[in-house]
Amino acid sequence: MNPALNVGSAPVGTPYFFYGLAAAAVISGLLVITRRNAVHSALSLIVTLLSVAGLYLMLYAPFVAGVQIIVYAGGIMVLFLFVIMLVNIDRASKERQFNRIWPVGLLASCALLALFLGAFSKGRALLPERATQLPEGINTQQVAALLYGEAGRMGQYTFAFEIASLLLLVAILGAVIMTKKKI
Amino acid sequence: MLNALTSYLGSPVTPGQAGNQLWALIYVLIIFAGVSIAVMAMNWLERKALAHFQIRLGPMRVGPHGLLQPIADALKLMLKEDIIPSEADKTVFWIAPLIGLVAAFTVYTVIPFGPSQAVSDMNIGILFMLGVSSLGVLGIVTAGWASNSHYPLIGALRSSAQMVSYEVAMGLAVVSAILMTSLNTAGTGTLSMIGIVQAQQQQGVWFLFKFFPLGFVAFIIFAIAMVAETNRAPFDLAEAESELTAGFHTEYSGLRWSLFMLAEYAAMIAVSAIAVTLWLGGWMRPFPNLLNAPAWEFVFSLFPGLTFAALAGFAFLGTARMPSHSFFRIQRIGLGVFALLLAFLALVLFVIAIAGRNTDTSLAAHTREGIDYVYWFMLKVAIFMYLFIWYRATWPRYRFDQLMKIGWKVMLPISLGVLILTAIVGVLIP
Amino acid sequence: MTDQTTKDGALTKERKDLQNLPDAASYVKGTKLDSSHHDLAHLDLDAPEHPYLDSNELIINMGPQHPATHGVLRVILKLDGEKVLGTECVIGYLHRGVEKIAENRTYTMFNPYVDRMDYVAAVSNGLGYCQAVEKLLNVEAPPRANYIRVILTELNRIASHQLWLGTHALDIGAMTPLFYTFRDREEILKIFEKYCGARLTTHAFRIGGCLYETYAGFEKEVKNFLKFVAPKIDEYETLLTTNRIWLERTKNVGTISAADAIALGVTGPVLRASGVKWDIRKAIPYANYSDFDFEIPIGENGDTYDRYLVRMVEMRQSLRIIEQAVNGIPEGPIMAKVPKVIKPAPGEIYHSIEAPKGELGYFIVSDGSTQPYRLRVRPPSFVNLQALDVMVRGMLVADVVAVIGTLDIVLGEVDR
Amino acid sequence: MVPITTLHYLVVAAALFVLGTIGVLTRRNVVIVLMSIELILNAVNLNLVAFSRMWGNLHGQIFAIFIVVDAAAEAAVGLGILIAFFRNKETIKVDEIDLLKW
Repeated sequence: MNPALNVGSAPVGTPYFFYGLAAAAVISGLLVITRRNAVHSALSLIVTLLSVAGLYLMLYAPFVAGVQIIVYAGGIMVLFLFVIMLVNIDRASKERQFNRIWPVGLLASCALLALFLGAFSKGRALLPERATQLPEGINTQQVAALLYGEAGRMGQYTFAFEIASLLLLVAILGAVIMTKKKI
Repeated sequence: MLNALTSYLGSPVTPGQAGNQLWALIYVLIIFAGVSIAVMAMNWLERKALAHFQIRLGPMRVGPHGLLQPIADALKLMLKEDIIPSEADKTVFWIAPLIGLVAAFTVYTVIPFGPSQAVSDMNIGILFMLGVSSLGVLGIVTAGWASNSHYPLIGALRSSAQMVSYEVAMGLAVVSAILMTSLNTAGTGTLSMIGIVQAQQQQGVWFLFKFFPLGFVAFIIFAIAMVAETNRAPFDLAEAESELTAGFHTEYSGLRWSLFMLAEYAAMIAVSAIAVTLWLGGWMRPFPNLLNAPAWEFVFSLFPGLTFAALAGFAFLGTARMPSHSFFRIQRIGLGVFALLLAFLALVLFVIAIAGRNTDTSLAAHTREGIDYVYWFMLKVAIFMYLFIWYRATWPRYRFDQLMKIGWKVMLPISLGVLILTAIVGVLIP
Repeated sequence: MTDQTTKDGALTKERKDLQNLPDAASYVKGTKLDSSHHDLAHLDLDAPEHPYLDSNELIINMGPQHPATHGVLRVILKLDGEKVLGTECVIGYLHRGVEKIAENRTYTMFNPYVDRMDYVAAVSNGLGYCQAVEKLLNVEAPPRANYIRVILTELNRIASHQLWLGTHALDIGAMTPLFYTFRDREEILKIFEKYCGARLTTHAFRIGGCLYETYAGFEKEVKNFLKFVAPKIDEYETLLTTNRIWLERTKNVGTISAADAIALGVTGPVLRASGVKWDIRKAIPYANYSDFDFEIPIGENGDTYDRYLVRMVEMRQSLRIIEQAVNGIPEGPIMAKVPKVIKPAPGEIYHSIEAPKGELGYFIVSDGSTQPYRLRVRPPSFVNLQALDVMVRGMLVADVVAVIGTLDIVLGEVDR
Repeated sequence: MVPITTLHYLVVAAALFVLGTIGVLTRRNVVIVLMSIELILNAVNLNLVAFSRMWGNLHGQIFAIFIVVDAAAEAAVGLGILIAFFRNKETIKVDEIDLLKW
């Protein structure tokens, strides 16, 4: 047997990777909402985003993972850091961090969590046990086929895609107009 | 044992695809060591070449012709006191160089040095490369912020704005190259780095010359944007010493500072590798389809040996020209030994080229092929490295608003236009 | 007008000269400016920039330890992001009290001190001082001494401009010209060293003429230098003049109008680049400059690029002057009759020369003793530096660096 | 070891979602509130991609991509509002932003 050629072998150590990434995502998610300093929060959020990108890879969604890294971690988070540096936070980190109704918010969120967990435990049977192995190698091509269509036909989501581009255009214009000093 | 080695070397897929973790680990280590050595060599080369541009000699004291200077520098930086400013945010200050370094080195997992000479071939290879290399900006931004000082902060803001803006033009130029990969009978393109080079192989043309001048313009856009991405002259505003003293790493010293340098040079090599992969045919030797006779194959496989022989010749020349004063004796011996080492390497490469000239499946043939792939890839990357130095010696620095103007008002429209034209031409000329 | 042979008292004669000085404003190309342009009210230097609160305002200190401030200049920048809202120069980090020292030294003893003011153009400083004292004493240096003075001063002008070019280009980010200019400046310094034994602070001239006769082969070496350096200046220009980035970095950067420049008292290449054809070598000739045929380059826009061009042309014109001087150097004594103990009659004198950086003036008040009662230097760098704020308002940080470079200041002279 | 099923991903997503809501409901700093919204969006994305794997088609991934686009737009506009607000009021506290007009 050619040792270099065992193509198609099952991924190894999946549970470990899953638990590691999930723990990283949740713990740094916790740091995001508890840190006093906004830059620390942003860095924690980047760790969360990258962990979630890893989870996407484990779910056979490499293109979404790539988009997650390039748009979220590389683009949006740089924007966040940029803004945090622009708005002076020296003072902000010394003030009260939580608003007056924080017990209410916490309670509501905990109730939401309980709701989720309850729903999951109740509806566990509804979730099929199968875990489909999506073809990883042509993931991008399939996504493209859905978005843009293939063989001359329009894709299922081509119209939605165009709407999304319009949304981005509006967002660009809005951001530019809002941040301009004198219009 | 020999069979196993042959099967590894002759494997048609990368270790990542084969799921062979040991082999992948070995590749990772080789690439890590190779990049570190390349960065050191680049450091020496930059100082020497820049010095000769500027009628200086450059490093001459540490080792013959300063050959050991990078090692001395590295030692000095490791032994230097590591200062963390008292007002700095210590955690972030500590993490920042690591972010840049990790981002710069992670990129190398998908760089194809050959059809199977890569750690892994990802389906989203180029997307992964662009994404991860864009994470490098986080290191710069956090470093500038954590220093809690004005100049680093301005440097960080400058470089983050710069890198985010040039990523747009860069991405569009890359997309126009990726569009070219889909010009086959199946009509499906690929984002995989190896797939991109194989598409060039199938179409029989480097994408640089595809739809001339469209591919060329896209390449130029990328070549400019990659200089801006890596914060090198004439776009080195983030560390403009005459304006911001040293920009984002003003407060850094010692090992941490050297990590920034390591990340910068590693990122330079990485973006050059992207350019080579996308437009210059990656690992392919010149004219693989025109001069495809076995004799030509043999002639081109002699190039690695010839290169090292030429380097050895230069080193021997340097040895001969060194003043015959007792003061230079040790340097002379050192340079001579270095020349011998290069000559020995050349000899080994020649032997491999001759032993593996028949394209059978022997170990020598696989080794020869691998060496050829890596050689041509590295040669193309080295040309870009030299260009980086040349730019730095020749040009003044752009001002920040001019940089932004070029990024958004010149590069972006041109790359958009090239993308649209490429799509139209691709449809019209199947 | 500067004919010194009249036997009038120095004081009254100098007063008359000052009244008859040509007005720099009349040298502005085309229209003659009226005096209403002379005030700076329209510049509105103290007006608040923004009517509303701006949280992005940032105060940063550029210098005194900053690579681009050419020494120990400290510029306090008020920034909005990268835009400069205002500047304030803090000077004095190199103050040595040169003017006060003068009051406690005899005229001869003070001579070496002036070299330490503008240390990249020490010869010009010495020339100005020696001529001022000569004027006070009513003596004139013999023609041969004047020719030697002209040759050395013009060589020094080239050296000063070369140093300016190298550092200015380095500030803008071009590293290479620095090394080229320093290579060629070395040749000038070699000539200085051969002539008087010093390279930087030369102390080349004495009151009444020169101490040293030219060394054997001086003229040949100077001629060789002329042949050597002319292509080198072309080399600098090939690197920069049509370089796109250089053009973008310097055109319309740090613009100052002719009226503003005159109102601020700016002189030298900075003034000429704004279109004012004012050069003391032509306007009030001294040291036989009237013998030589040379042009005064002027700019059009008064921006950094024009200042660059003006200085490049000035280097070539200096070569022309040196060539004429070397070819026409007369024989004769090199020292006028000057008393051993210099004790000028009571009176005051102002004498100015065209130093590489602009008008370098010496105002000396004598109380009849061996030491000046008061000596005041009008340093071109100091006065030109006042224009910095006007030139960089509304520009970017990178432009501040470019403008500091183009003003060609030497902190030794600003602070004295 | 238990094989990783869709439910595992759902639980992680739920945890992230709840963390996001806690951040939105309790923090005063607008920037952190915006970041918490990103957390929520990520949790949703994770759900979508996990379901996409479960059903064996790519529609969930497409939705995830659309949500990323939406997040980018939201971040740009949200931070733009924040900058404009900070310039006028010099505060980034949610509970101080209580006037409709200033």
